[in-house]
Amino acid sequence: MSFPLLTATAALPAIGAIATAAVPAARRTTAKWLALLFSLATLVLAGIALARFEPGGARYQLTESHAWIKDFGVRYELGVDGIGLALMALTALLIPFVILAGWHDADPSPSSQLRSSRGGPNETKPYRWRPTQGFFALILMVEAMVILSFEATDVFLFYILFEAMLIPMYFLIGGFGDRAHTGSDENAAAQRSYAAVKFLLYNLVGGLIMLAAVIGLYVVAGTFSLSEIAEARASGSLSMATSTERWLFLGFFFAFAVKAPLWPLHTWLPNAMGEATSPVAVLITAVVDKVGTFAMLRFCLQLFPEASKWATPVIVVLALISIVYGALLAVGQRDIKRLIAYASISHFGFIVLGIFAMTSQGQSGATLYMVNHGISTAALMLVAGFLITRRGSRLIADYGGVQKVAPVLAGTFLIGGLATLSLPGLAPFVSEFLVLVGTFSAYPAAGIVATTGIVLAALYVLVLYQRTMTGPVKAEVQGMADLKVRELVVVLPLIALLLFLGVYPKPLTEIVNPAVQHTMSDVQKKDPQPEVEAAK
Amino acid sequence: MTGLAAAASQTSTGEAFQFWVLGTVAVIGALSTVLMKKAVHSALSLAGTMIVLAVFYLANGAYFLGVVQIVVYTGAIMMLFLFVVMLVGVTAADSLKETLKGQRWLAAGCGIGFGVLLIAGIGNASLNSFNGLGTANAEHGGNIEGLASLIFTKYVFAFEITGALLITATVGAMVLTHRERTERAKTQREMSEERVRGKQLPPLPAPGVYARHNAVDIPGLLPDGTPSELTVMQTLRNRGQIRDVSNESLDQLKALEQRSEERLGRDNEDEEVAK
Amino acid sequence: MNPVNYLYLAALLFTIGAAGVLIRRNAIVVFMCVELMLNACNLAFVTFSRMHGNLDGQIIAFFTMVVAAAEVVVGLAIIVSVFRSRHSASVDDASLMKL
Amino acid sequence: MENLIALLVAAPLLGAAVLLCGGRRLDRAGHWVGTLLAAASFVIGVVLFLDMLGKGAEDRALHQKLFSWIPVEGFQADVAFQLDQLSMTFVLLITGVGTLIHIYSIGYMAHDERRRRFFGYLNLFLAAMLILVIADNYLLLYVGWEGVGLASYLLIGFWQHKPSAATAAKKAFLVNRVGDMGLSIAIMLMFTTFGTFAFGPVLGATGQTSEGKLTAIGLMLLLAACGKSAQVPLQSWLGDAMEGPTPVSALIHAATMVTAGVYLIVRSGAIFNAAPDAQLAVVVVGAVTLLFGAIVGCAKDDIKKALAGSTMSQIGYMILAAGLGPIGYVFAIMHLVTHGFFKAGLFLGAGSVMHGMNDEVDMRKFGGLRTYMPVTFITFGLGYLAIIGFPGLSGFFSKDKIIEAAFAKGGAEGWILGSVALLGAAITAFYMTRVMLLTFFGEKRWQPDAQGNEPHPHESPKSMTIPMIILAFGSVFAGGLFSIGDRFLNWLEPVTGHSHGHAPVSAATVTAATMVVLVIGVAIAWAMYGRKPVPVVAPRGSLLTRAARRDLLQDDFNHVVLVRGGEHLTRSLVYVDHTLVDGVVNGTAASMGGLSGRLRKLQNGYARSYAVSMFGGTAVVIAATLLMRAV
Repeated sequence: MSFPLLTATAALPAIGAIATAAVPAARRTTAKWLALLFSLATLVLAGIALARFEPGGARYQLTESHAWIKDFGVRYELGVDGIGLALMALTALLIPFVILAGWHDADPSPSSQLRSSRGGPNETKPYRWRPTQGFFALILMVEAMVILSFEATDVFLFYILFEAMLIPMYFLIGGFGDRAHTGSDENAAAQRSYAAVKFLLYNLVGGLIMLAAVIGLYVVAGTFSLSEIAEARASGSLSMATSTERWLFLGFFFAFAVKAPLWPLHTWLPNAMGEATSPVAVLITAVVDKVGTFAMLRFCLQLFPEASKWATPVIVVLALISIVYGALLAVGQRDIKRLIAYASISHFGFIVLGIFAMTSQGQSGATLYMVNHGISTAALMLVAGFLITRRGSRLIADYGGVQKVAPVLAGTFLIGGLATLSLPGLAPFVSEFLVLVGTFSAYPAAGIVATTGIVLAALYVLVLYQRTMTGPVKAEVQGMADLKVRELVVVLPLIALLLFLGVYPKPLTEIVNPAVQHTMSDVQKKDPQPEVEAAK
Repeated sequence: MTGLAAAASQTSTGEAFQFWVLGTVAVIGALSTVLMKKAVHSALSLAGTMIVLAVFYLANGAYFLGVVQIVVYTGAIMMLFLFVVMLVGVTAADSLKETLKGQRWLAAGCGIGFGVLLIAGIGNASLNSFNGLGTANAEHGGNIEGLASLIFTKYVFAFEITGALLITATVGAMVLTHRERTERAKTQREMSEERVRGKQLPPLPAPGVYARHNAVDIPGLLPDGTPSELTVMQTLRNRGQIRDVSNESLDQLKALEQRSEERLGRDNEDEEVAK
Repeated sequence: MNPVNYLYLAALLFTIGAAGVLIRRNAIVVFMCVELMLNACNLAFVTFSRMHGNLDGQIIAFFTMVVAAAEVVVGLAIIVSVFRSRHSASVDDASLMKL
Repeated sequence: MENLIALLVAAPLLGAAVLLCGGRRLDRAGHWVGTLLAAASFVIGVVLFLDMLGKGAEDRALHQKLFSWIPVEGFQADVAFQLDQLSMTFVLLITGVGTLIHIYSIGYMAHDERRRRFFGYLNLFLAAMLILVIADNYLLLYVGWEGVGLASYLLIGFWQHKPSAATAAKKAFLVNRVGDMGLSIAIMLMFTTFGTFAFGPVLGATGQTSEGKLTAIGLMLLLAACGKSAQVPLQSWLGDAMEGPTPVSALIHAATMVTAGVYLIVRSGAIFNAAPDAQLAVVVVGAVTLLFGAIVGCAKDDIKKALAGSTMSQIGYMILAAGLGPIGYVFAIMHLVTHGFFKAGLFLGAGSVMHGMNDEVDMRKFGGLRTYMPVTFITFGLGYLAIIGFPGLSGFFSKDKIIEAAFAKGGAEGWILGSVALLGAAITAFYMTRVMLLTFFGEKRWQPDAQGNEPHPHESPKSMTIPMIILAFGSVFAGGLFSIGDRFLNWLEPVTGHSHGHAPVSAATVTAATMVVLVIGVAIAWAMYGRKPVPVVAPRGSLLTRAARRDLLQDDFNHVVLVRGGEHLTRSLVYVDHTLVDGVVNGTAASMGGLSGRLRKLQNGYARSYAVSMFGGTAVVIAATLLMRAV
């Protein structure tokens, strides 16, 4: 029995969460440092996992398996293929930046202190409530669950995590709003809780349907173990009726499509991202939502290959709609964070497109896309958050000429934006182009439609940059401070990573490719061959 | 044998007569229990019904139960009821007017449906073989012995438990009704003091010393000339509709009379007349 | 006459009692109706024991009486204390079970 | 030798990195760093060039593979460079002109506190442009392609505080993106067709696939070229791009970047040769743009915009030539190079004039400047002579060859194209003469500006004049140097191939015709602007003039159709998203709430109503049991 690396990677942040929550109320800074420390330690463990992983080796590596609920054959099974590993590493990588970026977001603001001193036990002890500890504990909790869900190879285990991670997210969205809101505190609080409840309900409905499908799967397959089911399907010992398989597939896919989010199930995302603080928004779009797309790749395709192929046309169309629709709505937004949210919807469209194009370029592209989109959105969103906290407004119209006052901020913002519009040389370009090529080789028309996305992306990014950063300096923007050291520490590594993965994505592709090949063999798909075998 | 069964399945005409007469009484009693306005009347009619039931027990060969019925129910329980009724107030006649919307119709509907169902059930149960209690009673030589032997052998546990239940019930009743005295009883002196202290014993001064239009809202004056709010009725006091009779307002009043007289030029005329 | 009529009578009394429970608001009267229902049951039991020719039915009736007595004692005590706290014995005063 | 190729790119890239990340402490030395690294890249280019001259014509191409970029199953994208004669030509042009313009900018941007950044961007541009021309596969070319787009975005919008500049930059990037879409689709088509997109395999295997595929690829490439080279219908950005500093206009929007489209088409010659329809499209685009740009150039009073129009039309010439196939490739490139010289020279001259005139750009406010800034006048004049194709100067050789090639295309097509090219030459002569006369001849027409400070024109500093002089030399002698003994032809032929079409008319006739139209054009211009004084405020002008001032209404079309339409579309979509898509969700939630409210009423808390339901329940149960027994 070797050292349970994967369990440790997931358990460490959980422990960290408990430890952070236990910090006495007055020692907020301690809590912050503790949380940062734990997230960094998790990052180290994830790095070790990366190092231990042999790209050429077995499909699932570093596996662990223990009996859990014997009566239902539920097992605590962990294991990572390249895709899961990459996303796990991404999560572990992003969380420290999220924590660092949210360093002051959960400090009790004077208004909230007032609220605390009103009524109840708080009068006697003004610091009974401790938002800061809670904030960072919740972030770590989310990290733990997300990482574990990337590692789970037992359907039931995955389902539980898939649902459980909603709860800390709910509190993060509803409990810690963006200070920079327009209108009164009460109004903002109402909107925030609306967003949080919407997020929760949407995902719970998805999860409910998925639960039905999970049970159905158990009834059909008699086990929850992904590997067993996959083997059984491959060997033909387990054959589902076509209709059953399709229903089960739809059950799973619906949940993932809500999480991903895919048009028309997307409307919770802009609210959630708009109302939450920008680090939490990054958590939503860059980490939690990835579970949805990841699960499509791992569960939908692997468990229901036939149904996946059956549903592909519809899903491709939905993805295309998401791409164009999200981009167009992003152009129409007046709120910076909502704009980024809609841009994310467009990007998720690309990811889903790549997954269901069912070509190895498309799927590798989709996987890279998940990672790169995580990094690029994090960069853009966090810088936007810094900008917003400075000015105290989320409306694009309230900015102008920032570039003259805070050049570094503007520069990083521009790079984030360029990454979002997937400029060559930055990481997202690689993935986006792979997705496009993969799609085009399978469905040329879809590929061309998706290509319009790159023009629209340029449109919304540049419009955003022009309205906020360029032009004459607005009075409110005067004397806006440039990025501080903490913020630079957050942004620069992300940008460096974007550049590196844009120029030399090979380390990532090496890990991902074998997994993609396995998936391709699961769905029994071959890449369409070029009509001319050019002399190579 | 069949004849015997047939005989057992029929009753003597006497019992039949008794049944029809007393049965009507029982039903009437039950109905009046439900419909009487006053709790006392309900209690009494219920007692009547119970007595009838006791007779029926006897008729059915349950002699012991019949007696117990009379002693326990009609004797003890109904008395208890009456006690409580007295406590609550005999005269308290609660209206039969229904407050819950549709409750009465629902109740009636359910009741009738239920009754019909029961009767139908009994009807199609086709119970015709009545082998009487003769053998059962004769077994131990009598109904009471029979019951006793059963209670103390077969049902002894249930019996013990019932005993426990009774004890618990008694204690519970005591606990519920018992009221703890928190402070020591007041002495007579304290009571009298309470009665006297802080209140004004002599009658209140009457309002309306300086009547203008209606005197009710003008406080009467105490011997030292200060107005006393007490003389004005509570409502006016709360509404704050008291007119002040402070000296300056009195002076204004005087001035007013003065001016009016001057205008009329009455008094000097009188003087002239006097001259 | 067929002794089944006793059962019919019991059913009738039971139904009347139940209706009373539903209709009356005065807690004491409600209790009386409950007693009425119990008695109806007893009658049925007694008749049954006569029907089957063994005493178990009467035993049950006996126990029923005892339990009924206990119940009445406690119940009336409750009514009294309730009446003390709020000066009414109506079961509708303040719908307590509502949030 | 191969290893030097990477250095070509590395030098300016390093410069960009250092200058952009260096921070304020580099402000004083920044421009020198930038210039030196550009020069270094030029030197490397020269070294490689000499080395290449040393070899035989066939084995001159150099390859260097740095690393495998995106290795995915069935998809190989490498970072690999290929330096053949064609690329070499561009490398020299880019680094050479680029270096000169760096030097020029030292003077021109002297008073700008963000000069360091400016040089950083210029270096970034050089790096991207070099990647574009020395890439050995289309994907890497795409990287350079977008890279130059980014650089031009940053440089056009360099004075970001001017909203006009920011808007122009955004517009340029967006229009270019439309073109890039074409390029990426072309690459995807190549991938699906050939399974690769490296130059060698793709261009080698054109024979093995259907013409339809090739036509599609060709059209997509043409779309890309239109975007980057400001050809109709994607030309609208070039005029606005003049918002950028003049050196930028000279380097990016005259000499190098805008010619990338020509490079792309010539590079993909094999594809176009196999797809005549695509070629026809290229030719048409070229011809239309040629006239379009020329007409626009005639009407503009803004000196830079007039030059921009001329750039458009000159590139139209190149595209036209490139569309002619093997007949024209070489001449397209040759004209590209000469044009790089004289147009850069002209722009630098314009910049120098503006420098002396408080950044005044309206030619009607110039006049009679030849006495005030002689060097500018002479260099500008030489550039002018070169562009109108004055015999002996470089423009003469290159443009003449293109017109010949157009005729040589043969058939009606040939006649039409040839005459269009001739007409273009005439118009060129006209508008360039106009610019010349308005700027340097006639009496002085400038008056105090809003602040009331009279501009007192003066010659620009050495750092600005020297590049102009060098470029003037280029524009005088380059043409002759190239075409005497067909040096350029022999140099490029191994790459592009060449074929002499069957010219219906002799070269001499064409030359004569060119001369004639040239004289006519100049004469008309002289008649209109030379003889009688020029009004300071532009006269209303004919309908065509007014249309031409507004870029032949093409911009307005874009504005009305695309911008307005887009705005409406997005606004309505936002509404739809909020009311329809979200409305469904919220509606469901609301109905649930209402329903539960109804149900809540049943729980009225009255013991008796609960009792009723219990009683009813029992009744129902009994009924059920009875029924069961009955059944």
